[in-house]
Amino acid sequence: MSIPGEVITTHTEDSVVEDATAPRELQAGRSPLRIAAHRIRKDTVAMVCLSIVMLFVLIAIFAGTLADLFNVNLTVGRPAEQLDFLGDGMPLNGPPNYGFDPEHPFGVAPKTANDNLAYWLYGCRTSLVIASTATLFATLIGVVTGLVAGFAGGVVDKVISFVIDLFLTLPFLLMALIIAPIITSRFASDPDYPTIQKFGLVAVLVFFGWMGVARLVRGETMSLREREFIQASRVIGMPTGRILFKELLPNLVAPIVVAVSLMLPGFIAAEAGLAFLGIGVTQGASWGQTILQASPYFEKYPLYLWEPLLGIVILVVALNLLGDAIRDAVDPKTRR
Amino acid sequence: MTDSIIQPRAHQMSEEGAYLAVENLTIEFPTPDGPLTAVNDLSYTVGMGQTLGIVGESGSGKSVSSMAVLGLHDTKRTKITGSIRIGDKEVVGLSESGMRKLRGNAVSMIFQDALAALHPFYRVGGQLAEAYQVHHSNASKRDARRKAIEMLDRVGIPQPDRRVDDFPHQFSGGMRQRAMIAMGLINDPSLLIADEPTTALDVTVQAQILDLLQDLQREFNSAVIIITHDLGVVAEMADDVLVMYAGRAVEYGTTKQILSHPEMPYTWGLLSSIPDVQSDTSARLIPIPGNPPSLLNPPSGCSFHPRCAHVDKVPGSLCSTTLPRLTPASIGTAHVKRCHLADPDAIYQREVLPEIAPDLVEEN
Amino acid sequence: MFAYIIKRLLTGVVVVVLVSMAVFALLWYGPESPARPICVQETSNRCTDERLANFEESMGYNNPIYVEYGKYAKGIFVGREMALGGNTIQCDAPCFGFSFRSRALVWDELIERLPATISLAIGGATLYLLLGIPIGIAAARRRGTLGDKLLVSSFLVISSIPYYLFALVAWLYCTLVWDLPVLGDSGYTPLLDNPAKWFAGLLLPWLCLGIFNCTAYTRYTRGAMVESLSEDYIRTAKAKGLPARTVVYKHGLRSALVPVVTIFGIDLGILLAGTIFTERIFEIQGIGLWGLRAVGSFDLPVISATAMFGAIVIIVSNIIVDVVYGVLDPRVRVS
Amino acid sequence: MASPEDTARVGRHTDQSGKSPEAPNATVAAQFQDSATEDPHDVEASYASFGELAKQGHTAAVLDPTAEPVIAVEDLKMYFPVRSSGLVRRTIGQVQAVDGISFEVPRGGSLGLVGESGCGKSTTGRLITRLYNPTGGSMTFGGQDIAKLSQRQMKPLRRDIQMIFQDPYTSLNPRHTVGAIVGAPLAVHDIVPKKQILGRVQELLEVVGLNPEHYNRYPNEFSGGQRQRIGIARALTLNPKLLVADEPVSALDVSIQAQVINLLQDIQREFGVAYLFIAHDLAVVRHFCPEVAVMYLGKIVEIGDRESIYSHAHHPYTQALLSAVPDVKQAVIGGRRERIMLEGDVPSPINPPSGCRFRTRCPLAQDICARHEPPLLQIGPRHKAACHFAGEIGRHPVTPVTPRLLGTDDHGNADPGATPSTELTTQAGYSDTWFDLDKKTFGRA
Repeated sequence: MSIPGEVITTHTEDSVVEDATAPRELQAGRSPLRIAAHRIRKDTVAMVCLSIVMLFVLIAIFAGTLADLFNVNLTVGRPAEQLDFLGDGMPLNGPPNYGFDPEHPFGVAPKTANDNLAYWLYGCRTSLVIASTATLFATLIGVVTGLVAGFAGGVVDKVISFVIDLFLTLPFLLMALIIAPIITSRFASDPDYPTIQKFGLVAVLVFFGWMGVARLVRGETMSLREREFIQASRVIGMPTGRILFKELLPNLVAPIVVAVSLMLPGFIAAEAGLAFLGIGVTQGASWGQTILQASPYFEKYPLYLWEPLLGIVILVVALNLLGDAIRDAVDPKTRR
Repeated sequence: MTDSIIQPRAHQMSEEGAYLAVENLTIEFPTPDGPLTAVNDLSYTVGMGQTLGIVGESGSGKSVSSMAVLGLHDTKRTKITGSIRIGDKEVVGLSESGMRKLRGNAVSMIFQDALAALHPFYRVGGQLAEAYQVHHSNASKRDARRKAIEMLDRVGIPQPDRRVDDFPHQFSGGMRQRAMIAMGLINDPSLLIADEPTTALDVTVQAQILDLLQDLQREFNSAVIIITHDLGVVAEMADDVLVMYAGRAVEYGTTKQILSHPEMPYTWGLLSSIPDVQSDTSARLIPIPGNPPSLLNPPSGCSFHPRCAHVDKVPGSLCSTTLPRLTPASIGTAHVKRCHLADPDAIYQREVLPEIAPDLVEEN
Repeated sequence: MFAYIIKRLLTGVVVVVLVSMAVFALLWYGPESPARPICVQETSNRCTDERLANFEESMGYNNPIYVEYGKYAKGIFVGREMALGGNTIQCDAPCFGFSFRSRALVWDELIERLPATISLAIGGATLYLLLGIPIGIAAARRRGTLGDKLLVSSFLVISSIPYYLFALVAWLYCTLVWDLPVLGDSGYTPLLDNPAKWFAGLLLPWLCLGIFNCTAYTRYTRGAMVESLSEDYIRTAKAKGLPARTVVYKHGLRSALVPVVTIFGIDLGILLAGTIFTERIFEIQGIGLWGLRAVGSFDLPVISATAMFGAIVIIVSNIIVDVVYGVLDPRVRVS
Repeated sequence: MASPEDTARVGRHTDQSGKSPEAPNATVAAQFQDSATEDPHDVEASYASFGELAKQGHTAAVLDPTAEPVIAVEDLKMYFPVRSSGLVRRTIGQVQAVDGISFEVPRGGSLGLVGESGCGKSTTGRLITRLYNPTGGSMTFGGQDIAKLSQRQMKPLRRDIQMIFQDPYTSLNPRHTVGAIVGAPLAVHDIVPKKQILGRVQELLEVVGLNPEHYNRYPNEFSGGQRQRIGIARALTLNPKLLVADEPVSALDVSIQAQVINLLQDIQREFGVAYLFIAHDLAVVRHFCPEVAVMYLGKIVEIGDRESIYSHAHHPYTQALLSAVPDVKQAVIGGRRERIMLEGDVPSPINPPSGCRFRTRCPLAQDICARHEPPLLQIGPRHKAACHFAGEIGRHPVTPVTPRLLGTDDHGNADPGATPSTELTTQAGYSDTWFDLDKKTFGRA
């Protein structure tokens, strides 16, 4: 299920991709994180996934340039000229009824005649921008609340834990569905509506996505707080701030990296899912929106659906596998 | 291995009626970094009514070898050669079902951490009854329960008819270990293997458990193997001692021989690196330098040579090139050691003992 | 244990009240005027400012929010009378208002749609448990073999796919492309009306939920089994001379089930609270689809009712998980 | 292998590593791999022969009776609240982890604190390093009562009181280099300029027998014994006057234990550090500490110099404890000592027995033991015991020795004619006069 808040907490089972049983590594002067990075570099699956993710990131960054390169854009198509309204309403050139159309490499959409490639490229950008922004903020909020709750303990911890539980009780999809239109409906007439829609969506994802990290960081902090090295730094007379940021936080980097790497695909799936349900980014390019529009034409024009669908699936699967590989690599339990 | 010519028989008495005879046992695990020989050419015997103490550091192979006696290693992933005879039965290569008939019945085992070794979700009595029923298929549930209560009573658990329905976490540490022992003895085994039975316990509780084990052994007349890193436990419990280092037996003999005339520098190291609660205060604490070796890449020759302080007394580089054989010790008949030193007992009496137990020197 | 359950229930009530308040406030302050949707609906898109004001008046939107929330809360417990365009509707307890879209009472609609969602969730959950747990156990027992590795990595890939895409493609192929006889007619028919149709209509969604989630449950179960089989007490069980079956199923599985049951309880709550994707894709008239449609048309009473329903289901399932946990693990029960 | 922690740790990585599929094998393999990470060629002790090695080993530490106390602890108490698990979490009781203990640690000397798990010895260590705030009592260090100082006021004193922890695997931050760990105290207290920290760190590593070039390695590259040395180096960084060593060797292999004990003795000789040495191993404590305090359920039941405690114990608990320790060399001479078996388990510290806390398991207990807590009475020049029937093993008096001091009769009933003695104090040190057990009066022997 694509509930970001749950992504981390439900992964309780052990390393699934068995450690690539690398020969004993030379560990001279290398930090645990560097050892983890080394393991990832040795992990073929992880490296393939990383390359795929990097490719998508590049596509997202250079969406405009790439669109120019193929000479396609987001402007509304010319349905009257490009579509066969006398026949089945499918494009007159290119797929599904005709061969490859160099002017529109991914074909054009039925009904609107919009260029699929342009929408795909910008859809990729939308996905990654929304998901990464949401991940960034959700992580920040989660880390801060978790750290405070875990280290302070007592009443502060009780209050924060209650809030976390409260948020986890809310059915994510339903609440997102409720909140997203409320946030955006006020700005329906605003000229910048698509941008506002995106920000609204990010807000919703963050709103329901921070608890996982918060809970994880809280738990880790609580167990680390009892470790003797934290007590040792107290005995030294280290101030609390320094203990938090110099002693505790470095030990949280690994779980946070893992949480982030699993949150990102969750948000990408959630963004597209909401768009598919007709909420979220309905104006502008979004893979989920395209999927919603394409499913009725699937019988006659499967390519129209498969393009965004494969975009999401490949990106999300690659990110998930990468996240899993990262978890295996940094998990102190698999480390010698 | 040519060592097999010498069959160590520590105890004269047990030569005839050895209940457990381990011969040339070698255990190898495949690991990602290559095969790992955890136990190498190990031989020992234990007779009925006798107690053998196996001593060594972490990774010396002491637990691995005794787990092989019960066939607890995964047969697919472990290469076991040599012979283990229980009674008249050869255990190496025995089928799983044949092995199962022995386990918990003729041979049983007590583990170190009783809290982890007892199933947290089942009642203590149920776990005992299960152990009884599996080897007494015609016993009713009631019989098994009665037997469980009887055994709990036998190991000194107060109100056994009530505590039988407790879960392990409701027991104190000492009581859990007693319950473990009750489970081990419920089928009246001829051989009991106790793997670090008191390591996790406080010293007064340890004394209770050791006494209990001794009383029960006397009562059941079983053969006992006690695995420990604590020479004190061995000194109190065992008739024979087997000292292991890096998977090999390095010294084997009667407890008295080993503790009063040890002939292997590693045993000296063990003796000199622990203080005694009553010893002379001018005794020195002399550690064994360095760290236990890696079994993936064991030292050449004698595996103890990198940490041995007496290498200089052996001519040439014998220690680092040639594995010493298990040879009879200079003093005592039922005593073998694995060392190149020409006259180890003299060195011990002259050099080591004055440092670690000056009071004992004067007596000699 | 009893005191603990009471404590959890009380906290749960507080949470539900907070959720209902939050949703109420959101809808109250959210859109331009909360009365507009009903006005548009009732006047067939001829909602003038004057009519809107009328509706606001009769709906009580001119009163302070706490007064109206009080009325709303009172309605849930004792029922209330509600004004609708000059008529008065008697709304018995538990009264969650009436749907702006269908004018039916929210509670009645909820009860009507509940069986579909429950059928969907229970059927799907049964399937993925029946598939996932045995496969997980088998994989754990063959841990490290080629088959295990292949299974685990292919299941990892499947469970990485967003569920709704998995379901969508399954539906598209089974219904539109291949037009399979039984699988193709998804939709909900009440069980008592026609059991065969009920079954046929839910078969594909069940399979989708079952197959997709079984990949995750296989991984959970395998992980829990691997951990449990490496515990000391398994070695003890073997050393007692127990047969391998007893060791694996009585000693190993018992403790491995605890984490799996925990995850299952939480998942079932989420599943019941939000089968939106499944219901949307397979056109099943359950709670999720109802809520989705209500969001589309700003049907405020339905939206709050579904949100509260979701919250209650998740809270109750969490409490049940804790109780079951206590039953399974005696260490929790006693403390 | 020795400690449960160690085993647990080994167990943990096997759970998840998934490297070896069968449970027992996995544990075994992980164990070997664990020890294999240690560099076999990194033998710290440099020696040429056994004679030289032996010279590096130390004999038992010797008491300096003239040494002033570096810390004097009086009537120290630590109660942890116990909360109910009901709806409202009320405080329903207190764990009396430490309940009024007094002792001194001599400057440059060592006091051993022994007792079984849960007796409050570790809590005492944490009180002295002020990881906990004491419930009551005083701790006089350098003329200041550090029991009442705030954490801020405590900071300058932290240089002087440092701690060595039990578990070498959790006491070092895995994300910091050895240099950062050992240098942290210098950085926190701004003692030396940043540039000089490295030099000091290398110096310290050399002191504890590690290669100073290894300052930029991480803890995971060291073995348990080496890690413990790093922890010791960190504790030494600020030149402390008092080191609280909380079970510093119990997590280590036997042969490594001796290395660390010798190192601690070297340090004491070289830097004049005083130790509060907390351990459950009576033999190690005997070797390391010229003075020993025995704790039972939050109280000191007997305290004194080595000779008094180990050869002339007067408290039945101390006697039972000592008799339970297995003795290697006894076996050589022949046979085993007679054991004093203790019945039952240690009672809960939430609701300890009335009067003497040991009475529920004590073979000598009589009425008075339930009615009155025995005072910790000085019974020799450097020997105190808290028992109504204090006496050497097998020679305990038939009637209690304390009634006149407490103002009661032999059964602990109030005696109207008697007045409680004013000589009973909770003072930390020893006085020149003490209670003569035979004459039952105070005076010099």
